[in-house]
Order: sequence, then structure tokens, then C-alpha cells
Amino acid sequence: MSVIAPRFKFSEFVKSIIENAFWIVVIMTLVGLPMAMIVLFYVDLPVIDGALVTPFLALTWLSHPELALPLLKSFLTSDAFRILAFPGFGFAALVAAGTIFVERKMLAKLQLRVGPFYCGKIEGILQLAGDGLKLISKEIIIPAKADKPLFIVAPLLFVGAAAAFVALIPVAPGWVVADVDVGLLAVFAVIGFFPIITVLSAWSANSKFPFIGGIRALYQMVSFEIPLILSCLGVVLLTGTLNLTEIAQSQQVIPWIVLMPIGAIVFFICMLAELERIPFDLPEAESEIVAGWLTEFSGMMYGLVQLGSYVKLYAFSALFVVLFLGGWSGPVFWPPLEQELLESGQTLGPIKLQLPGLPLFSQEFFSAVIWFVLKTAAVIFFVLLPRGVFPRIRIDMLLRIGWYKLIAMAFVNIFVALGLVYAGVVGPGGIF
Amino acid sequence: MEGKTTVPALAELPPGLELQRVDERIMTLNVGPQHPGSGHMRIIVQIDGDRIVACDPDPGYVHRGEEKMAEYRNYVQNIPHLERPVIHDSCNILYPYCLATEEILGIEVPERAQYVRVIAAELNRCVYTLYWLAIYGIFLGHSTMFMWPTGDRELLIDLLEKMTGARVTHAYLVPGGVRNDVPANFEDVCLRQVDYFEKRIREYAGIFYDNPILISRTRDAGALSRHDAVALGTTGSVLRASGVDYDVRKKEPYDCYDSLDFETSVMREGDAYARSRVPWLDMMQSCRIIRDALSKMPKSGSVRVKLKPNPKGPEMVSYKRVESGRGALGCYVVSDGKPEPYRVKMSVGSFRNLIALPYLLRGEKLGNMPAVYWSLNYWPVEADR
Amino acid sequence: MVGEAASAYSPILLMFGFAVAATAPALLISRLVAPRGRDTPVKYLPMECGQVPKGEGRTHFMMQYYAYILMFVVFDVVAIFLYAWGSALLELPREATLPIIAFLGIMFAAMAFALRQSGRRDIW
Amino acid sequence: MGTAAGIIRALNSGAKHLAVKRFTLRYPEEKLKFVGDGYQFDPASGSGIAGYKGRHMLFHDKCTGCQLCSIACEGIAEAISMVKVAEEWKHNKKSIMPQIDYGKCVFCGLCVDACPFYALYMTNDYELSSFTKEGLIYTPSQLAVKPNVAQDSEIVIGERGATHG
Amino acid sequence: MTNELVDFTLVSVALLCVGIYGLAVKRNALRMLFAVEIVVNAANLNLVAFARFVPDSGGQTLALFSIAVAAAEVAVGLALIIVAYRMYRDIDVAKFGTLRG
Amino acid sequence: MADAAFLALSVLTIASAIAALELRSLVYGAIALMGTLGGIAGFFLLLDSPFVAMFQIAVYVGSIAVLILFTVMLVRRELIFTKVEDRRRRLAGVGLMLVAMASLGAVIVNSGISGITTDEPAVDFREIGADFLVRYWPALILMGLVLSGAVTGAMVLARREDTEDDQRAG
Amino acid sequence: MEKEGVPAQSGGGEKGQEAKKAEAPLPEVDSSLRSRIESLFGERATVEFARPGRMQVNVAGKDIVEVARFARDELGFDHAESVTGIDRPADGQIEVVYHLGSYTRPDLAGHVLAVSTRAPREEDPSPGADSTRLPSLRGVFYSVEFHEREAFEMLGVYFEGHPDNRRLLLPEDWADMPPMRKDFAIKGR
Repeated sequence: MSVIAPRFKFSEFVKSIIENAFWIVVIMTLVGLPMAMIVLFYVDLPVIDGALVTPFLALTWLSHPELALPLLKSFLTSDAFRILAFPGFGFAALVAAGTIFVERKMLAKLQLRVGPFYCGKIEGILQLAGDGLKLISKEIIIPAKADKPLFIVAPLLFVGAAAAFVALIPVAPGWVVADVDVGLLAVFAVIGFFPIITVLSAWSANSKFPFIGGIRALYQMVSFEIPLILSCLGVVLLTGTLNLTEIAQSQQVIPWIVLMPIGAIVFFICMLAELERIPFDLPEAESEIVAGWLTEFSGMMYGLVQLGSYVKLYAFSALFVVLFLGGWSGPVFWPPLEQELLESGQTLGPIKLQLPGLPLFSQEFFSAVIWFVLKTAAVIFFVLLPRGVFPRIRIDMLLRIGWYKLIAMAFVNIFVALGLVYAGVVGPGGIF
Repeated sequence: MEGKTTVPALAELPPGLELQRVDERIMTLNVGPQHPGSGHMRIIVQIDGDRIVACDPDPGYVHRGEEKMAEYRNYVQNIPHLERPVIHDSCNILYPYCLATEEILGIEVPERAQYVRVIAAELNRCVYTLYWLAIYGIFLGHSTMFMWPTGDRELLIDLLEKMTGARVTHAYLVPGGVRNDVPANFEDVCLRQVDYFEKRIREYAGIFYDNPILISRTRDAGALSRHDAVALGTTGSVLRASGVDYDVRKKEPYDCYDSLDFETSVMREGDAYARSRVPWLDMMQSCRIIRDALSKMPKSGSVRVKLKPNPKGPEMVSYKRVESGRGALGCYVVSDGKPEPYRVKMSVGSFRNLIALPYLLRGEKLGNMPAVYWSLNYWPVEADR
Repeated sequence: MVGEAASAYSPILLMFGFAVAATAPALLISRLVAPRGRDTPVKYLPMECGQVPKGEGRTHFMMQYYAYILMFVVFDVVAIFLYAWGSALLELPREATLPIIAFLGIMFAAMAFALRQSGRRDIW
Repeated sequence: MGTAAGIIRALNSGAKHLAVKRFTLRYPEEKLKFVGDGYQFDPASGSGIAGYKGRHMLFHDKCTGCQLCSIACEGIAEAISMVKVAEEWKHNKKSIMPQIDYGKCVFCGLCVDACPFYALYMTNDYELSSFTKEGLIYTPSQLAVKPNVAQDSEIVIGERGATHG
Repeated sequence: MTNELVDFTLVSVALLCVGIYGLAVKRNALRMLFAVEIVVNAANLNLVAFARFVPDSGGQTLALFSIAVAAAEVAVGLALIIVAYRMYRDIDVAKFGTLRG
Repeated sequence: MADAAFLALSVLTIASAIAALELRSLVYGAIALMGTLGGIAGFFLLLDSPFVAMFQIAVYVGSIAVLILFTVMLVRRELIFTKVEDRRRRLAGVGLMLVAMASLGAVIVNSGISGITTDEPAVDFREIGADFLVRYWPALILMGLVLSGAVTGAMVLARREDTEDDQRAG
Repeated sequence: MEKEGVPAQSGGGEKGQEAKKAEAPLPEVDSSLRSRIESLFGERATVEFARPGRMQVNVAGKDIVEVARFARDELGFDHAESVTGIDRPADGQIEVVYHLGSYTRPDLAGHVLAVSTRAPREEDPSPGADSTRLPSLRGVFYSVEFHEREAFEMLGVYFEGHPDNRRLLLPEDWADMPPMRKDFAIKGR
């Protein structure tokens, strides 16, 4: 009977479940209900058809299809929905989960393997859920000499910062969590937090390998931030705005990658480095420094960092799409449908054909989202592909690439953009 | 009697190991033994920032005492034990022992057995090299280069399994030949799979050997000059990567190697890249050898000399060398007239190449450590025996 | 009205807060669900490849690339400064590009010097 | 520019392999095909017959209880011990036969070489796992049973790469 | 109720005083650097506040200049602290006996 | 809403400024300093100058705080966790601070600026760029010189020479 | 060209072997090596046996450095392949055999010169502190560094002049006698 893996006891399992249920009920009653009341007190309740929607009224209306629709609409346009679900955290986490799965399957395919296979019957589709369950049921071990508050908070901050990054990404016209004037600068401001979180978590672990990894991460992120910032300047020169939505809308005619391929390449390489993807995954170089700054993280803390990094991956890919690939612009898939068909559906003999969701969202919205997701998926594919193709490079080479080649290329791109503006190709009175 | 170890004072350290300054800047890093980048050994590196100031390799995590155990078993019973240090290269590691034992026992090996042995040894060399290459890939962070060789290795393991009946620990070579003849249609299967295998390993060039990132990473990392390579007594691919054309198969042909057609692969640069490329070139030559041996092999004949149950040799010594996957592999067998050898000593390539490690790593970047370390064509368990 | 612009930025903060609030329970649940093995002092040692840790985890540790951090601080400022120019470019007269060219010239010179310094091996 | 070309070539090589067939044996569903019936010793040539070295098979009608297999194993794995059997054979006066502990056996097959009466040979059966250590000890009567081994899949080399067909 | 200029100015004064306190009391070079940063930020706050209430983009421009110069100052200041730490193995300004190399 | 945000921000900023100076550990002090700088950025947002706010975060939090943290990690461990100052000086400092705060605050409250508020729209951030290049371009050049001087000086100062022990002795 | 099964050592092999051995003459390279060693060192270096490609020379401990230097500088053996320690309790000695090879001389490529020397053996060994000592060859052949360390820990032969005579393979807290001695018995044997 080994100590490391205690034998599963059903009675203890049941006991722990009952205990947990008890505490959840107690905490919900003592804390959750008052919190809900307080929140309800402060929330601006929507007014629909002249009636103030209280929670009671909302529940009543939900049972009535005709009344439920405007209620749902008002919910869908609220900030809460944006933050929780669609362009916000839920969507990003979903894309991140999909990315993890696709990465594993694709890498396996490239390496002539099978990849996740058995979990979930169909090609291991439930593997991720299994991994999550595994991580959540693992014991969290915090090293004795670690700086506990920082150590525990660091993964949460990492996820939070990644989510804040997602908040700035416009997905469809008007569908963005925070539509700010200086969106691009806000993106850079948010990116600036990642090195700090990394180095703080590395410092707090009080161990050699995380420390080396954290300092490497710091050097790497910091060095590639400047070419990253400079490579976006070309787009700003051409569009004259820092608002990401406007930048995306400015590419109705032609995506900027056509005019500024150098800038796009620089941005892409910097993106790989900021994401710590191979070939730039030096902070986690397992053959030199075990797992870099993640070495001491165990169980769900590691899972959270992974979640954060994949959310970050999505955010960066989406930013690439917005800046260089024209965002959501693209031909609408099918000719616009008639309004009546949208609202009441079409009766085909005994079957009534309903287009789900269309009464709530416009068709342009669907088209935009589909284009955006397709483009993002393509970019994510190109972010994932190097992992199967390239080895890891060395830190001095990395810094050299960042400081010598990429910055020079970024300046070349700036001058190209400047030339485009002054030659009258782009801008007021220009062709595009 | 009490294991008194002599701890050397600082001034006594060899030129490769002295600390330049004892400083709070210098950090001692234990790389291994439970580390993804060290195998089962420990490398104690002292780093000043990103530079390695000193390095002290410490094999000895998996010591089995093979040499001691060999003194208690008779010549045939030693076979399954002595192949254990490098199970991926088990035919080659048994080869010098069998040659030396045959000299002591005075046995001539039948001709067909010689060819079968050579085929098995070359297949095993490829199997080992692929495994080594896979780990080299993962050390450099190239996960595809980990998966492809481990997958392609299956082709050869399948062949070896058809020949020997076991996938890794074959126990195939015995004093006096091989344990069993190859199966009936072995030649066709072998030719087909070796051809495909050669096609596969040529594809490694595009993704690995010609990859600019890999080249820039390993070029000039841990360069070993021709003079140093000779003086340090390195062997195998490390030596040949430094421009010394030395291959035991050519210089001191054993069994039927003198009748086979192949070339020695030599590179001049002596850096980690050349050291990683030479085994790959060797694999091509192995395919050539296998094809040649298959065509020249006698179609029938005995493959094993019948030995007495407890064979005894005269009181003599024998030192035989072969070229294994990691370089020259010598076996020194001392017989005192009993059925058990008096002393078996294996002079293995890994151990000889390990001497170069502290020498090469001094002044390198920490990021170069796995690249240089594993490019020495090193197998921790073999060094440890 | 003073402070109108701030409301556009609050969703970022809310998003940050929501992500933290949504993932923190994962740690709590993990704490509740996960089996707690017997505590031994060895378990809480920092990772050192199976050896007993020697020396300090955080040392006076600089690596050879400190110069790049110094450069980053200055050139980050420069890079973001360029955005002030870049966003206004379309509204500016063309002569206004000259000062920025001069500015960039000065910074290129400084960068060349800094890169040469940071590339030198023996001084870092 | 050589660098860019090399990078593009590497990416191309990687992407190309997305279309190559996978080379994975899905083990519990598919099983490898082996040569022949297992490793045996050929009295005519004095050498073995190629085959997989799996679990042993013992012919009770040939075993004389001479212990040579046990002696051969003594220096290697000490897996074979001689045990009493209830059977009566006139060539096996002591009624002892080998019992093999597969927790120790290294499957070298030297016991097969050592048996002068060809009473032992090795079969293709390699699925010997057990939940207990005792389950790995095979008595002579268990060894006498010929295993039924499913084997269907072989390496097939085709246009789009090799697979386990 | 909207914010008035005086509110921001008061906050700026408070920060300035905290910074001055730090400069006066602390003997740790890094803490003194922190105090300097706080003082600079108090000044920046004032600049931007006045620029908002007396609409003129000049204030913001000046604030940008100020931040940039502060970055330069921090780079040099930290380099100085590192040099001092190397020389005296300490970051206590009282122990920096002489700045002669 | 702006008022609640204002109050929260002032509390955050001033408290973390004090914490930056008073926390025992220098690393936590640096984190608190980041809080102060972030709070100032929040004030900038409240003042409708998002460009300056984002500049503040990107430069101060993104790079200066990194540099400070890094330098803090470079010094010896015991120096990170010890505070050196004497008590009397500290009391005097607190007194000075309070006096200065009270007097300056009184002056400001009683001066003419109290009660100023504005309903005019905020300045567009593009005007800043125009300002830079049209009105203040000599200052821009000068700042370029300052920055290049800073990076040059910092590089020359911070490099390590292996003669530092001799320097200490001399 | 050397084939196996040519024992050149006298003393009861299988029948027919003696006749073969007598027929095989030494190639020219080997005989010249032998004569050069014998002519220079005379009594101090006795050739134990000489077969095609293999030769063993026995020397006393005090002469080993000189012989090794001669082998390196004059004969062209530039590296050591292995260092083997053999315990000879019957003689009360521990034999250490250096196998020297040559990479630079093409005519010596297939040759291995074994230089054998003996150190006194103590019944109650205390490695590093007793009389089991030999001069180290690390000054002559850099490549013996780890091999000599291995011989030191396995047999307790202390190599004087070796700069780093530490344990290599055995655990640091190994407190038993050197394991390759014949009186160190494996459990159960």
C-alpha cells in the first residue's frame, strides 16, 4: 500500500461529497443570497415595453414565447452577456479549448500518431474534459519556501490578464466588450502585464528552475514587445485610428496584409514569441530548465496557466485577424433573406422551418462571426504548425533576432506605410 | 574500508573543472538525475548567468555492476546480462564479447552466421541511432523529431523480431554464431522494409537537418577540434565528426565486414551539428551494408557451432573491438581456465565520449547544454554498465 | 462631462475581474476535491531533479542580457511615442514628418550604440 | 534567403505529413503477426527456429525432469524452479517439471536451447499480465496448454506511407 | 455630481507629500527611487487635470514628455543603484561613503 | 459613477503609495508602486485623456515596473526584506508630511481653483500628435537626445567589470 | 587481417589450435613494435604476448609513465581506450591494464597495445590511503581521466598525480570495499 496514492475508499468519497454539499448550501445561503440581493439592488434593470423587468417578471415572461424574445434580446445586448459569453470569456475559453484539442490532434497527425483517441468514443473528443478532471482532482503542492500569496494569485492574474486582452478584440461590428478609442494602445498596455506576472510567479516559487525560466520569459517578452508595437504602427499610419473596430472596418476593400506583408510577418513572429510557442518556448524549455517558470505549479494552478496561455493565443490570433486580415469582412454567404422568413419561418407542408437564432441576430452578424472565426482558425493553425516543425532556439539567438532583425524589418514596414500614405495610395483621396 | 573519498582542493581540479571565481553570481544547477534533459545521470553545472562556468558529469545513477555479475556466470549465461546496458543496441554490445569468447574458446563461426550477425548488428545500430536521434530531437524541443524516429524504429524492430524473436532484448548473438536462422522469406521483407526505411530517414533532412533554426542552434556549439578529439580519446560519431576517419569496421574488420561495400561517413566541423549528422549518414551506410550482406549471404548453411554445455577456454586474455552505435566498443575478457570468465571489462563509447563533456561545456550557453551533451552520442546506462 | 471616457474602459476591468472570479473556484474546488496525501517535508521541497536543494532559489542573477532590459525601457517609450504621431499622420502637414525623422535618426544612433554594447560578451 | 527557403521547406515538409497515413498499432484491437509458432530448437541443425520468444510451452510427455533448464536459468533470471507434479511418466522418475515465474523471466530462451529432449519451446503468447505476483507463476499444467494467440496485423508499405494493415 | 479640478489637485498634493516623506525618511536607494516616481506622478496628475479643465492639449503633451523623461531617469537611476550595489554590496544610501570609483 | 470611481481610485493610489514606501519586502513594495502608477492611469482616464493613461500603463507598468522588479531581484535577499531607518527621523518625516499636506491642501482649497468644472468635450488624442510635431517639435528632438543619453549612460554604468572588487578597495 | 578463433596463447586450448597458432607469423608492424619496445626497455618491459594487432607489455609501476610516454611519442599510440583493473588475490597484486590505440597513424589503426602494470594489494583496503598506488597516466593520455577514476572506485587503486580522484559511478555514501575485488561477493553467490 503505497503512501503516494491512497487507496480509494467509497465511504470517504461519499463523506467528502456530503461535506462539500453542506458547505456549499451554507455559504450560498449566508453569502450568496445577500450578494444576489445587493447586486439586484444596484443593477439597472431594463425597461421593455414600458415595464420594468424585475427578476420575478423576467421569470414569468420567459415562459411566454412572444415576451421572452425581447427579454432575451435585451439580455443579449447587455454588457453582462458580452463579458460572460459571446465576445468575452466564454467564447474565448471555448476557442481555447478547441485550440488545445486541435493542437493535439494536428500534432499527432503530423507526427504519424493517433493522438487522443479513446476518451469520448469519437477521436478522443472528451479528452480535454478528462484532463480538466484530472487536473482538478490533483493535489496542489506549494513549496514550503515559496511566497504563498503571490504564488497562488499569479495563475489567476495570468488568466485575468488574458481575459482583459480578449475584452479589447472586436468580433463583429459592434460586438466587442470594450470599444475604446485607443484600443491598440490598450492592447499594448495589457500585454505589458504578462512579463510582470511571469516574473513575479517565478520569483515567488523560490526555486532555481522557475527563476531562470521566469527571467528568460521576461527577457523574451520584453524584447519582442518593441517589434510587436512597431509592426502595428504601419496599420495605424494607414488608417489614422487606434480603435480596433475602425481598423477592422477600414479593410473592407483590401486587407492590410497585402500592402504590408513585412509588418504581418514581424507581428506573427513576435506573436509566437509572446505566446511562448515553439520555436520560442525558451521559458519552458524542458530539456534545460525542466518546465521553466511553470515547474512548481501543480494541479489546477498549472491548468489555469495553460488556460490563460491558450486564451492569450486566441486573443493574439484574433488581433492578427483584426489588424491584418480584415477582421470580419468577407462576402456574405447567401443573399439576404426576407424579414418575414426570419421572423416566422417557412411552412413546408407539415414541417415548419425555423431559422434558429436569426430573429435575435442579424444575418450580417452571422456572416461576420463566421468569417472572423474562420480567419482566426486559420491563424491559429499557423501558430500551431511550427510546434511540429521547428526546434527551440537559444536565448541569445532569440534576443538577437528580436533586436536586430525584427526591429529593422518593423521600421522598413513603417517606411513602406509612410510611402503608401504619401504616394496617395491609401488615406483620404487614396484608392483604398 | 570506510568509503573515504578524497575531496580535492580547488587548486587540484583539472583544467576543465576549475572555478573561475567563487561568487554569488554563480549558481549551481543539478541537471538530473530526474530531469527531462539528462537521461539517468546528473550533470552538475555551475552557471554564471547564462554561461556555464564548470560542469561535472556524474553518471552512476543506474549502476548495475554488469562486470561484477559477469564473473559469476559462464560464457553463455552472460549473454542476456551483458546486453542490458544498451538494450536498443543489444547485438552490437554483445558482439565484442562473442568475438573475444570465440577467441578464447577457439571457435570458427560459420560463414552464414557471420552475415546474419552483421545484418542483425546493422539493424540494431539503426534502431539505436533512431532512438538516440529521437531524444536529440526532444532535447532540442523538436517534438516531431521525437515521434518520427520512434515510429520508424518499429520497421526495424519488426525485422529484428522476425529474426530474433524479441523486440529489444534479443540475446541473439552467442559464441559460435547466432541463436537461430532467419525465417524463410526474410530477405524479401528485409529488403522492402529497409528500402522504405531509407526513404523515411531521407525525409528527416527537410524537417530536421536542413532546418535553419536547428543549424543555427547547433552550429559552432561545443566545437571539438581534430586534435582535441584524438587527445580526449573520443570515438565513434564524435571522432568522425571532427574529421578523423576512423571506423573499426574499416580499420579492423571483424566477421565479414571486409567483404562488404560501404563507406565511412566523416564530417570536418566537429560541432554539435556535425556530431548529430554523422549518425544519420551512418544509418544510410547501414542500409547499404544490409542490402549488400543480403545479396552476398550464403543461401544455406549452419548458423551456430554446437558448444559443450559448460565451455572452458585456456588461460588467456582477449581484447576485441567492434563499431557500435556509439563508437568503438571493446571487450576485454580474461579467462583463467574456468567456465566463468575471470574478468570482463567493457570499454564503451559512451564512457569514452563523456570525458569530452566538461571540456566542451565550459563557456557554453546553458541553452546549448542539451544539444552538446546529447550530441556526444551518449547513453547513460552504458557509461554506467 | 468629465469622466465620460472612463466608462468605456470599465468592461476591461470587469472582464479581468470576471475571469479571476470564474477561475478562482477551480482552485477552491480542487482544494476540496483533491486527495490530501500525507505531508512530508520532502514533498514541499523545491524541484531540484531528485536531489536535496542546495543554495538559494533566488540568487543574485543577472544573465548576460541585462542591457536588453535597459534598452527596452527607453525604446518602449519611443515606440509608443510614435503612435502619437502615427494616429495623427493623416491630419498633419507633410513637413511635420521631418521632426519625427530627426527624432528617429537620433534614436537609431542610440540604438546602434546600445546594440553594440549589448553584443559585447565580456562586459555583461 | 537561404534561411527563409529552409523555413518554408520545413513547414512544407511538416504540412505534407498531415496527409501521410499514421503508423500506430492500435494495440488491444489489433495485434501483431509473428513469424511461425514461436521460438523452438531444431535438433537437425543444432540451432533454433526463428519465432517469437513468448510464454513457454512444456510437453509433459517429453520432460524428464533433468533440471537442465533450471540450471541454465540459474545464472540468468532464476525464474525456473522444479516442482513435483502429480503425473506419472516412466521417463520422469522424480516427477518434477519446470515451473516458470514470469515476474522474473527475461525471455532469453536459453532454457529452450538447454533442453536436450525438446520438451520446452516458446510460443507467441506475450499477454501475461496479472494483478498479483502469484498469477505470474505458471505451473507445469498451465505451461502445457497451448495458447490461443490472435494475430492479424502486419506492416504494409503503401503509397501514402507504412501502416499496420 | 461631477468631479472638480480641486479634487484631483488634492489627490496630487497628497501624493506629493507622500513622496516627500519617502524622500526625507527612507535610506534605501530603491525606496527613494519609488518616492521620486510618486512625486513625478503627482506632477503628471496635476498637468493632465489642468489640461482637462482648461481645455488644451498642451498639458497632455507635457505629461507625455514627463513620463518619457521619467523612464529615462529610472533607467539611469537603476543603473546607478546597481553600480553602487556592486561597489558597496548594499543599497543603503547612508553607506555610500564616497561616490568616487 | 465617476465619483465612486474617483474615491476608490484616490484611496487605492494613496494607500498603495504609502504601502510602496512602507511594506517590508521590496518586491511587494514594487507591486504596490505598480498599484500607484495604475491608479494614476485611472485618474487620467477619469480626466478623459485615454492616450496618456494607456501610455502611462504601457510605459510605467509595462517597462519601468519590470526594470524595478528586476533590479530588486538582483540585490541580496536580506536586503529585500530589511528596512533601515531610524525612528526619530521617521516621526519627523510623518510630521513634515502631515504639515505639508495640510498647508498645501488649505492653500489649494482656498485658492481660486476650487469649484472649477467643465462641460466641454475632451481633447482628442490626435491633437497630441499634432502638438508634438507642429508646436513642440524642438522639445521632441530634445527628448530624443535625453532618451539616447539615458540609454547610453545606463549601458555604460550598468555593465559589469570584473575589476569591481578592486574598485571597492580603492 | 585478423579473424577470430586464432588463439596465440599457449596452454590447453581445443585440439588443433596449437598447430594453427604456430603457423601464424606476426605481421611486420607487430614485430617491429615488439622489437622497439624490447630494445629500448629491455628487462623492464616484458612482452606478455603478441598477436596480430594485439600486444601486451608488462611493466613495473614506476616505469609505466615512461613506457606510456614512449608509446605516445615514439610509437604513435595517441589515446587510451580503456583502463581495466583486475584483482589478482593469488599474487597479492592488482593488475591495471591500459589499452592504447592510435587514430593518427593509419598503419596502427587496427592495433591495440596493452600496457599492464601491477600494484600491491592489501587485504583490508582503504582506498586512497593504503599502499595500492600507481602513478597516473593522465599527464600522458588525457583520455584516461574517467577510466582511472572508475578503476579507483572499483578496485581502490589510487592514481598518484590524477587531479580528480573522486568517486564516479558508485553512490557517494558507498562505504563497503571496492566492489570489483574478488573478495567482495555478490549476495547469494
